[in-house]
Amino acid sequence: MKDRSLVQIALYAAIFAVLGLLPKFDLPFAGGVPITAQSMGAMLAGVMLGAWRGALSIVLLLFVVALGAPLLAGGRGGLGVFFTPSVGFIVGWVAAAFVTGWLMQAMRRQSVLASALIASVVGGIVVEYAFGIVGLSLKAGLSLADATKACLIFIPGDAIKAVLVALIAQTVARGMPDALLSRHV
Amino acid sequence: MPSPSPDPLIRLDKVTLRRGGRVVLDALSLELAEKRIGLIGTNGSGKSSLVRLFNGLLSADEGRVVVHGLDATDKAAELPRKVGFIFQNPDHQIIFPTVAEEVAFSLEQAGRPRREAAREAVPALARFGRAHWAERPVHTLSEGEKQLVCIIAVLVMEPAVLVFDEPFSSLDLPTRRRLEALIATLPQQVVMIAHELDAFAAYDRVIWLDEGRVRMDGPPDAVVGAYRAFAEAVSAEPFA
Amino acid sequence: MPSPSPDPLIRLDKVTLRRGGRVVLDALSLELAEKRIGLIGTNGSGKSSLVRLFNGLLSADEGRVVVHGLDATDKAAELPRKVGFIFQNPDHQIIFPTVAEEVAFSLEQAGRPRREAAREAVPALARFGRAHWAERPVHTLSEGEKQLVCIIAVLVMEPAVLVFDEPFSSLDLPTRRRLEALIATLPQQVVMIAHELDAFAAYDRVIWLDEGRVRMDGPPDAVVGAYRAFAEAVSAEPFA
Amino acid sequence: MISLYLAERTWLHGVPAGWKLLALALVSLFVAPFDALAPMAGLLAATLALYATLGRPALRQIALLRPMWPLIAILLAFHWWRGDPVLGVAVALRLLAMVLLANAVTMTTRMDAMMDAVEPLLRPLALVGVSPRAVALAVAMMIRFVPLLFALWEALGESWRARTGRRGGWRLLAPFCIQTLRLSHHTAEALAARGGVPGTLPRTRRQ
Ligand SMILES: Nc1ncnc2c1ncn2[C@@H]1O[C@H](COP(=O)(O)OP(=O)(O)OP(=O)(O)O)[C@@H](O)[C@H]1O
Ligand SMILES: Nc1ncnc2c1ncn2[C@@H]1O[C@H](COP(=O)(O)OP(=O)(O)OP(=O)(O)O)[C@@H](O)[C@H]1O
Ligand SMILES: O=C(O)CCCC[C@@H]1SC[C@@H]2NC(=O)N[C@@H]21
Ligand SMILES: [Mg+2]
Ligand SMILES: [Mg+2]
Repeated sequence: MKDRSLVQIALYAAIFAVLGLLPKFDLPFAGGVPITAQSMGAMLAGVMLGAWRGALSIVLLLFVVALGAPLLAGGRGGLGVFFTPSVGFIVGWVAAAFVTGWLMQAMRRQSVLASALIASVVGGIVVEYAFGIVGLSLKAGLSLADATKACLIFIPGDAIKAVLVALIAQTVARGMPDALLSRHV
Repeated sequence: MPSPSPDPLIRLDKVTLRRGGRVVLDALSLELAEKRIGLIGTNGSGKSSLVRLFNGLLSADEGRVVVHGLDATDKAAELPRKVGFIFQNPDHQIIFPTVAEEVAFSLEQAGRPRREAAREAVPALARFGRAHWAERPVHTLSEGEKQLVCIIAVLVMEPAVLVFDEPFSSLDLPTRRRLEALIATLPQQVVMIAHELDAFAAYDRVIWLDEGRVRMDGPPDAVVGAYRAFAEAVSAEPFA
Repeated sequence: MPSPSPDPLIRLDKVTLRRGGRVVLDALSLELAEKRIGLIGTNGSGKSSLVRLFNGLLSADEGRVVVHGLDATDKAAELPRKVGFIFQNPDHQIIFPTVAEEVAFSLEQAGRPRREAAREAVPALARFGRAHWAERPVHTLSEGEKQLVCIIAVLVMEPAVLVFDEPFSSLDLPTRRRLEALIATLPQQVVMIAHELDAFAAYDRVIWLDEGRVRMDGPPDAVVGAYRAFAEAVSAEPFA
Repeated sequence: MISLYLAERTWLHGVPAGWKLLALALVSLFVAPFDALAPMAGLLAATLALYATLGRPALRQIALLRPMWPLIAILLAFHWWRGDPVLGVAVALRLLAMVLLANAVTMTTRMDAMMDAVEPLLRPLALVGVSPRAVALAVAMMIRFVPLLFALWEALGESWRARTGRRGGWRLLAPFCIQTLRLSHHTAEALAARGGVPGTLPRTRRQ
């Protein structure tokens, strides 16, 4: 149902925005890229909505951010954020959500917990960091190796987020099975 | 059995409440000592806001609220143990995914250990002929079925005061009648909001609220009669 | 003025509907040609599910539904333009943050250009004496006030069929009376669900649904009378 | 924190949405590279002056920033620790000013006006079969969901408090997730019941 997709896309974009209202930290070694709960938003969108809708929900969020809405971590927004060292990560969220969702769909027959965890790690960490590292090295003038090292600081947090996403997906699958769109396409 | 309060009285002393810049309750003073109290009034007259003062969900901007000896400002955290509250919209009350969890939560709040509460949820539902709902996800119930779950979840707590905010609006006639009969037998103080005015026939007192003030207060037939007459007068003027 | 349908008939042909594994409507066949049709039945009997077939929110697992010439399977996307639907729970209907936007959206969906729709929202509210609500955020309205907004938002679309799913459950008496009077004058076909049985006195036909089947179908006094008798019988057996 | 729309009218309500959005985008672009104290203090002062012209209700909305104080504190502490407290202050000032500015737009612009402003930018999308009205609606809905998610969290908290007298905290997380999905389910139904995502069907015009 088209209406349902549209609303789900909007909902996950909104959830992503709300995650940005949780406190962040500016970390010097990562060139000013914050640790943020929002990296969880991309995993969540992919796990819950599947590849296309998950990616579109991030596109929607970024579009609104570009319009000036202060929806990134710490209440930042506007076109300005696309000129910071974060830009690789920010754009990477689209790909991260897509890959997460794609894997989730591919592992439809496995348990929700396991597939959500694997999909989140591959999409939300491996793919996301690949984009982020390139952005960071370009914008902060670091070598790719240094940028990669800088990103290690995010790993523990993002691992926890992936586990959380998997747990949430499992809860939802229990209380409201129809809601896991990634399993129904 | 619900524990009786030493001082079974709800007292409001010049209470003013503002919401979103509007005065919703206007220097309202009331002493509610009767066992069965009805609250009527047009939409937006402040009924739901008023009863939210009783269990601390709202607090007065001015004035004092005392519920069965507990001051609603200092003792807000203790009020819910005294005052059971059935929300007007079931969606605003239900917390848990399944019916049994919802009821078990209430039992736990009423003091049962967790395991016992979980075990007792099904018999509690059975008293209302709804044991088969235990494992159902709440959102797959019909609206009226959800409303009944909300009522059951509060009744099992056996609080000293029961506040019902239009509890029967979606219930079918047989269920409504059976609940009315059940409520009539309860030893607790009951404050009931309803637009369905027949509900108040056997009540001790009915209060008609109008724009945050008491417009009339007295025995049910007098107040309900006057309100009906007012309704007829207003509705003589057609919409559109 | 609502556009008249060439074939003003709702037809169900051996319709079976399952939800969550349960059979909710059971090989139901109905021809609804009357102007004013009431739908009654206990909670969970399938009333809301049935009317959701009319506007394509649910689709039959077996059998055929045709609404004013539109097959509900092939033409599901066109149904909402024919069938205005007032939800049982206002929170399930409201889409936009302010009252004016909610009404303007309806006008736009009914074919008005955006700007015109925005301009017309306030006069539309004024017809119900509620122009002052235009800029209010919907979530700051009382439950009954929200319910009225839902009704207004659908009435302004002037669809050929109006489906009301317990539209008056939270409305005050004067507002209910005025809406009943207004609805009585409308040229459209009306399907109304209600537990408040007085509403059907002037209706052409009332259908009593029971566990997804028609238990009785006929003129209001006969059906409502039988349902009341049933309710009294059931409620003789007390809860708890 | 994307504050709710302000019912009391101010002069900023009268400014076309497109201009407000454009102004916001320009300011955000313009201030991004500055880290000096003086311009940032000036920006915040100008923002507060803007709020003052909007009147008391708008000033009251500044309270919505309360959840940001811990963040600002951490930011200041961190920059202090790095030996550059002045930079910390400048960054904090910019953050506050930009959030307030964006809030000023949000609280004085109705969502349908917002949609109108955005739509021309989306017209090219029609070439690939995406209706600009659908996109505008998605934007509107997303922006609406943000405060609604908070309201939902609050409603759950109220329900919890009504039976416990205490705050629910993290225990409400799983119920919250399910509630959000129900919210979107109901919103989708509500949308479908009134004709669905606009622009996907030929509209029947009536007189
Ligand atoms: N989403 C759902 N999933 C599974 N079962 C459902 C769902 N919604 C409703 N049901 C079940 O379908 C049956 C009919 O529900 P429906 O909402 O149509 O009842 P109703 O007659 O409108 O009742 P009420 O008077 O309480 O509104 C009920 O047994 C209900 O539990
Ligand atoms: N959250 C809120 N913010 C601002 N105003 C509110 C809020 N909730 C209610 N109001 C307003 O307060 C007044 C009283 O509302 P309340 O819900 O107490 O009415 P009520 O008597 O219960 O009406 P109903 O019969 O419709 O349930 C109304 O004018 C309403 O618009
Ligand atoms: O708000 C921004 O400026 C974007 C921040 C991007 C942060 C990235 S996302 C993956 C990684 N994990 C984190 O917690 N932070 C980084
Ligand atoms: Mg109320
Ligand atoms: Mg129903």
